[in-house]
Amino acid sequence: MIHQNDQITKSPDLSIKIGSLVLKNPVLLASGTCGYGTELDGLLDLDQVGGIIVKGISIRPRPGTPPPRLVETPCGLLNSIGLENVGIESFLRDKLPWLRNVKTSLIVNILGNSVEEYSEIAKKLDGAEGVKAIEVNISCPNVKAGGIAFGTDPEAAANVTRAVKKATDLPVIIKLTPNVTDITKVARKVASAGADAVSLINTLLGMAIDIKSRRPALANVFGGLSGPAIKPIALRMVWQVVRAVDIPVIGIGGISTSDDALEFLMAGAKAVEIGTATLIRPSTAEDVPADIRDYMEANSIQNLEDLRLPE
Amino acid sequence: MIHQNDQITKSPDLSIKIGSLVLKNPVLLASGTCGYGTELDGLLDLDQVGGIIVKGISIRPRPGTPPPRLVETPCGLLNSIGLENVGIESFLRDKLPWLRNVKTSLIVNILGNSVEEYSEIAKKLDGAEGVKAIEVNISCPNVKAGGIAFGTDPEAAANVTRAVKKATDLPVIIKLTPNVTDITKVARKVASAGADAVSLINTLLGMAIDIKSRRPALANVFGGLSGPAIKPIALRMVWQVVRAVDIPVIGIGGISTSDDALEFLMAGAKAVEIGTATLIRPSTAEDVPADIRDYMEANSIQNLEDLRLPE
Amino acid sequence: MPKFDIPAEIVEQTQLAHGIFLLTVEAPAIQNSANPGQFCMLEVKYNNSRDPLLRRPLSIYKTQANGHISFLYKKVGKGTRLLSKRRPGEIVRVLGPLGQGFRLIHDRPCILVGGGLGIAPLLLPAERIKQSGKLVILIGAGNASEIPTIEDFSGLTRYFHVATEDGSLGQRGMVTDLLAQTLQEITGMAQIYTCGPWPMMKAVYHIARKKNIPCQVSLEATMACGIGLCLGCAVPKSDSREFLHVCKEGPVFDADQVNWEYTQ
Amino acid sequence: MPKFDIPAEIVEQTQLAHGIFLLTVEAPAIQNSANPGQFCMLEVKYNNSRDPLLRRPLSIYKTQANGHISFLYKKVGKGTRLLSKRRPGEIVRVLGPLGQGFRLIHDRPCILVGGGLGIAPLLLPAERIKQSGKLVILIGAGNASEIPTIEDFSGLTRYFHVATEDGSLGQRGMVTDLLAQTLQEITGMAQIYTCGPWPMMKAVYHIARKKNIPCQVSLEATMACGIGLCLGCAVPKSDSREFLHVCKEGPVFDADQVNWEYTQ
Ligand SMILES: Cc1cc2nc3c(=O)[nH]c(=O)nc-3n(C[C@H](O)[C@H](O)[C@H](O)COP(=O)(O)OP(=O)(O)OC[C@H]3O[C@@H](n4cnc5c(N)ncnc54)[C@H](O)[C@@H]3O)c2cc1C
Ligand SMILES: Cc1cc2nc3c(=O)[nH]c(=O)nc-3n(C[C@H](O)[C@H](O)[C@H](O)COP(=O)(O)OP(=O)(O)OC[C@H]3O[C@@H](n4cnc5c(N)ncnc54)[C@H](O)[C@@H]3O)c2cc1C
Ligand SMILES: Cc1cc2nc3c(=O)[nH]c(=O)nc-3n(C[C@H](O)[C@H](O)[C@H](O)COP(=O)(O)O)c2cc1C
Ligand SMILES: Cc1cc2nc3c(=O)[nH]c(=O)nc-3n(C[C@H](O)[C@H](O)[C@H](O)COP(=O)(O)O)c2cc1C
Ligand code: FES
Ligand code: FES
Repeated sequence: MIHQNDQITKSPDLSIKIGSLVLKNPVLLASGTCGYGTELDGLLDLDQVGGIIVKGISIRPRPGTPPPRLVETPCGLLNSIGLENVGIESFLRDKLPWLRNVKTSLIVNILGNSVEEYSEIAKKLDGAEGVKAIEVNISCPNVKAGGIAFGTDPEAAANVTRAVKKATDLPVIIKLTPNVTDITKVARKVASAGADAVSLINTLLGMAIDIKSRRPALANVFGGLSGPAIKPIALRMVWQVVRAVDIPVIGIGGISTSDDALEFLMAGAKAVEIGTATLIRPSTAEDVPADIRDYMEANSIQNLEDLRLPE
Repeated sequence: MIHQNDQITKSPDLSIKIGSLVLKNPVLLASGTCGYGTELDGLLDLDQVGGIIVKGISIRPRPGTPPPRLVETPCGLLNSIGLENVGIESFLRDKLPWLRNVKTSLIVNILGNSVEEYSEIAKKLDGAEGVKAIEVNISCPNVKAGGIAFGTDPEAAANVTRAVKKATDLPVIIKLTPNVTDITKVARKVASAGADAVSLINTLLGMAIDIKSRRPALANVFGGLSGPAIKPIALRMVWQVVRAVDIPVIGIGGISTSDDALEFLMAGAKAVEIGTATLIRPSTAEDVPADIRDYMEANSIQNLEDLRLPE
Repeated sequence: MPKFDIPAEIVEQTQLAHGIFLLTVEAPAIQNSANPGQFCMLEVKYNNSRDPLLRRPLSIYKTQANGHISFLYKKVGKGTRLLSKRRPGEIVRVLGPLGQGFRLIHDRPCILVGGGLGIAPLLLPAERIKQSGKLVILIGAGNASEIPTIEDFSGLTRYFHVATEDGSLGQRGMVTDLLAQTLQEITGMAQIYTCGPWPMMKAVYHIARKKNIPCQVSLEATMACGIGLCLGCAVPKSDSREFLHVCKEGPVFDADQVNWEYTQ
Repeated sequence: MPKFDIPAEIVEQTQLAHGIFLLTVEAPAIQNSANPGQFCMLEVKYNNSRDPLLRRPLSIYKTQANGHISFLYKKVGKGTRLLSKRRPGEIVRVLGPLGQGFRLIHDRPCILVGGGLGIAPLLLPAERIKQSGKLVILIGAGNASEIPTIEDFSGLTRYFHVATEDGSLGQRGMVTDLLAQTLQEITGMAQIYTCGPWPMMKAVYHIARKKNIPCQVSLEATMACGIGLCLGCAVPKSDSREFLHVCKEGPVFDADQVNWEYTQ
C-alpha cells in the first residue's frame, strides 16, 4: 500500500501506561461511585471506559453508617456512607467473576484501620485473576494512632504504601486525602515508599445542618464533599503534586465533562477518575473519553502527554 | 403601666458581644468583598449591618496581582487580587473619615509579611477614632519563613497574635486559613496567645485552567476559592473550632441567605461574615439579619445563643 | 431489568392544587418496562447549570400505552420548584424504571393505604389488582386539596374510602382509622400495600402486624444515583445492624424488614 | 451617582442573528440615570439555583423614555446561554447604571469606532453626539451577520461606514482601514470613541496616537461585583505597576492610561 499523503491524520492515541498497567483511555470510574460495576449494566458501556475502580473493600464486611448518609450542597454532595462494603471474601466470590468479563481494567480500592489490614487485603488480591491494580484509600482512621487518618500523616502513609507494595506485585496507586496542609509532603513520602502512582483527591471533610430539624444533616455529623464544587481545589493539588513527584498522578474531583478532564490532563495528570458525575449521569465515563478524542482530533494533538501545559 | 399579659412576646435580641466589641446584629461584611464601604452607598444600608470589615490593609500600598484576577467556578469564585490595598496611611486619611459616619461597627482587616509589619499597622490603628476592632489576616506569606503562610504554622500564628495584642487595646480577631490539616490546632494556639476571637474561614487555595488559551485561568496560577461551594467545609471547621476554644468564633464561607447563616449560628458561631454574596447581591448583609429576626420570632427564640444546637 | 436514561419531552405540566403538579413526559422505553411501584430519577437542573446537582426521585404515577408516563409531585424545595417551571416541549432527562416495585398478590383481598402524595406509587398497582381480584383503597390526607387526584382511584373499586384530618373530604380522621374499620370487616387473609409519611406507614405496619397481615411499604430516602452505585439511600434493617438500600432492594419492602424504631 | 438593583421584567427577547440577542427590560430608575457607555450587571442564574454564581456585565445599548433599557448581547458561554432562554414576563435582576461612561466632547468631530458587538456601548453616545456636532461612525466585523443592528447607527450620520473581513457588507477589510481613511480627510482636531476586541482597540489607539487624536476606549474585564468591591476587574496602567479597575474607573478610559502591551 502506498501512502499518498505523509500528513495522514492519525487517530489520537488515548491509551496510557501506569507502571505495568495499560489503560485503553485515561478515564476511570472512581471508587464508591460505580458500585461493583454490575449496577451500571445497560446504562454505561464499561468496555469504553479506561478502567473501573470498585467500591473500597475491607477485610471484613462493613455495614456502614446510619442514615441520613447524603446531603446535596451547592454544586456538591456530602456523603457519609461509612465505607459500607461486602468485604474481601464476598468480593472475590460474588463480584469478581462478573467483573472479569468486562473488557476494561479492574482496579480494586482497599481500605483498612491498620497497616496489617491493608497488607492482608493486598495479599488476597495479589493472585486474584482479573485484578489489574490496587488503589489504596488512606483517608481511613488509623485506629492505633487514635483515629487520625493515615493520609494526613506522611509517615503513616508511607508505612501503608510499603506494606501494600510488599504484599503484592500488582501496581499500587495511593489515593491521597486533600484534608492536609501540604499534599506534596504526603505525595513525596508515598512515592519514595514505592507507590507506582498517586490518585487525588479523595473527598474534603465537610458538614451541613438541617435548620428545620435543628440537627446535623448527616447522622455521622461530618461527611466527604465531592462534585463540581471541589474541582478548583482538586486541580490545584494535582498541579502541585505533578510538580513534586516523578510517578504518574491520577486526577480526581468534580470532573463531569471532557472540559473538566482536560483541565486535569493539562495540569499534568496522566489519567482522571469520574466520581459524583456518574451518580448523576451514568454514561459520563463513556462520553468523556469520546469527547477528549474529539478535542484532540480538532486540535491535532496526537498523544495525551502533549496536552500538558508547558512550564 | 400594667402588663395584661405576662407572655408578651419580646422582640428577639440580635445584639452580640465579642470581647469589648458590641455589635447590633451578628452579620458582618467580610473583608475584601465590601471595599471600603463607600462603594456600597445606596445599595446597602450600612446602618442595618452588624459590622463592616474593610479590605485588608498593609503597611504600604500594594498594587496587587496582574489580571486575570477572577474565575467563576461551579457555585464558587476564584480570586487572586493579591491583597491590593491603599495602605494604612491613605486608609486613615482618605477612607476612615467617611466610615466614621456610618452607624455600624468598623473592623479593620490587616495583613503583613512579617510579625513586625502586623504589629506596626496595629499600633497605627490603636488610636484611630472609629475603629472598633482589628481582624488579622494570617493567610499571608511569612517572608522570613520562606513564604509559608503564617496561618498554616500554629507557632507563627501565635506570634502574630501576641504581637498584635501587644500593639493595641482594640479587640483582636484572628482570621484563620482553612488550608491546614487540623484547624483546631491553630485556633487553640491563637486563643492561648490572647486572641479575643477567631474568624474562619478565609479562602481555600484553588486553581482553574482555561482550556481554550491553554493557560492557568488566573495570571497568578493559584487563587482563593470562596462562595457557596465552600460552605460545607467552612461549616465543618467552625463546628470543630467552636468545640475546641472558649473564645467567640465568627463563621465565614459561602453564606448567601439567612438559612446559611443559621447553619453557622446553630453550629455555635457567635457571628457570621458575608463575603462573595455581597458581590452578587449587595443588599445581602441587610437581608440576612432581617430574615434571622423573622426566623427567631417565628420560632419564639429570644437570644442568638439559643440557636446553638444542644451537644 | 432494563433501565433507560432518556431525554424526555414534556407533554404536560399541570398544577392540580396549590403546590401539587402532574408532569407527563414521553418516554416509551421506560413506559414499556415499568412495573407498579417503580420510580424514576429526573434531572431538575436548568440547562447547563450544575446546581441543583442531583436528580430527584419520583414514583411512576401513571403510564399510557402511547409511551407517556406521568409523575404526581409536590413542590417542596429547590429541585421540585425548578421542575415545576418546566414547560411542554422542553426536555427533562429521566432515568428509569428503577427499583423493585410491589409484588402483587392475587389470591386475597388487597388493601391499598395511601397518605397524602404517598398515593403516587399506588395507582399502577391499584389498576393491576383491580383486574384480578378484590381491591380496597384507603386514602388519608390533612385536607382534600392535598389529594387532588383521588378521582383516578375512586372509580377502581367499590371499596374506596377517604379520611381527612379536617373532614373536608370523606370521614374526619386518619387513614389508619379507615384501615382498622376495614380489617374488622375482612375475615380471611389479606394483603396491605402502603405509602405515605413514615409515622403513618409505621402505624399501618403495627396494625397489620397485630392482625398478622403481610404489608408491603414503599419507602423514601435521600438518593444520589437511584441505581445502587453510591449506597446513600440506606434504611436500617429490623433484624441486624445492616441496611436496606431503598433504590436497589426497594423502594418497596416487606414492612417486617424495616427497623421502624429508627429516627436519626 | 445613584445605582439601583432592580428585579426587572423582560419585555423583549429577540434573536437578531445566529447567537445575537436583543433583550429589553423595564427598569425606569436605571433608564432614568443611565449615561452613554455605562453598563449593568445582570443575574443569569435561573430561579434559586446558584450556578452560574456571578452576574454578567452588559453595556446599556438603548434606553427609551418609557423606562425600557435594552442590551445587545452575544451568546458566548453558560451565562449568556441561560440569559437567552429567559422570556418576556419573566424577571431578571439588573444592577445599574454602573461605571464611568464616555466623556462626550462637543467642540470637534467625533469618530465612533466599533468592532463586532463592541458597538453595544456606542449607540447612546452616537445619539447624543448627533444632536450636538459632527459624527463619524465606523463599524467593522468579520461578516454582516455579526452586526445585525447597524441600522440603528446608519441613520444617525452621513458619515457612516462599514467594513467586513469577508466583504459581505461595506468595504472588505478592517475597521482600522476605515479609520485611517477617515483621518486623512479630517484636518483639525478630532475625538475617537472605540469599543471592540482588544487587538482592534489597540490598533485604533496606535493610529490615534500617531495623529495625536485623543481616544476613549471601553474595556472589558472579568467582573464579580461591577461596583468596586472586589478589585477583580484590573487592567494594567500604562505608567506604573498599578491597575485600573474597569467597573469603577471605567469601563471607559483614555486610551493613554492603558498598558496595551499587557497580555496574560
Ligand atoms: C423512591 C421515591 C419516590 C418518590 N416519589 C415521589 C412522588 O411520586 N411524588 C413526590 O412528590 N415526591 C416523591 N418522592 C419525594 C421526592 O423525591 C422529594 O420530594 C424531592 O426529592 C424533593 O426535592 P426538592 O429539591 O424539591 O427538595 P429539597 O428539600 O430542596 O431537596 C434537597 C435534597 O433532599 C432530597 N429530598 C428531599 N425530600 C425528600 C424525600 N421526601 N425523599 C427523598 N429525598 C428527598 C432531594 O432529593 C434533594 O437531594 C419520592 C422519593 C423517593 C425516594
Ligand atoms: C463593561 C462590560 C460591558 C460588556 N458589554 C457587553 C455587551 O453589551 N454585549 C455583549 O455581548 N457582551 C458584553 N460584555 C461581555 C460579556 O460580559 C460576556 O460576554 C459575558 O459575561 C459572558 O458570559 P458567559 O457566561 O456567557 O460566558 P463564560 O465564558 O461562560 O463566562 C465565564 C466568566 O467569564 C466572564 N466573561 C466571559 N467573557 C467575558 C468578557 N468578554 N468580558 C468580561 N467578562 C467575561 C463572565 O462574566 C463569567 O464570569 C461586556 C463586558 C464588560 C466587562
Ligand atoms: C458516595 C461516595 C462514596 C465514595 N466511596 C469511596 C470509597 O469507598 N473509597 C474511596 O477511595 N473513595 C470513595 N469516594 C471518593 C471518590 O472516589 C472521589 O475521590 C471523590 O468523590 C472526588 O471525586 P468526584 O468529585 O468526582 O466525586 C466516594 C465518593 C462518594 C461521592
Ligand atoms: C475578592 C475577594 C477578596 C478578598 N480579600 C480579602 C482580604 O483582603 N482579607 C481577608 O482577610 N479576606 C479576604 N477575602 C476572603 C473573604 O473575606 C472570606 O473570608 C472568603 O471569601 C470566604 O467567604 P465567602 O464564601 O462568603 O466569600 C477575600 C475574598 C474575596 C472573594
Ligand atoms: S441512591 Fe445511590 S445507592 Fe441508592
Ligand atoms: S468587578 Fe468588582 S471591583 Fe470591579
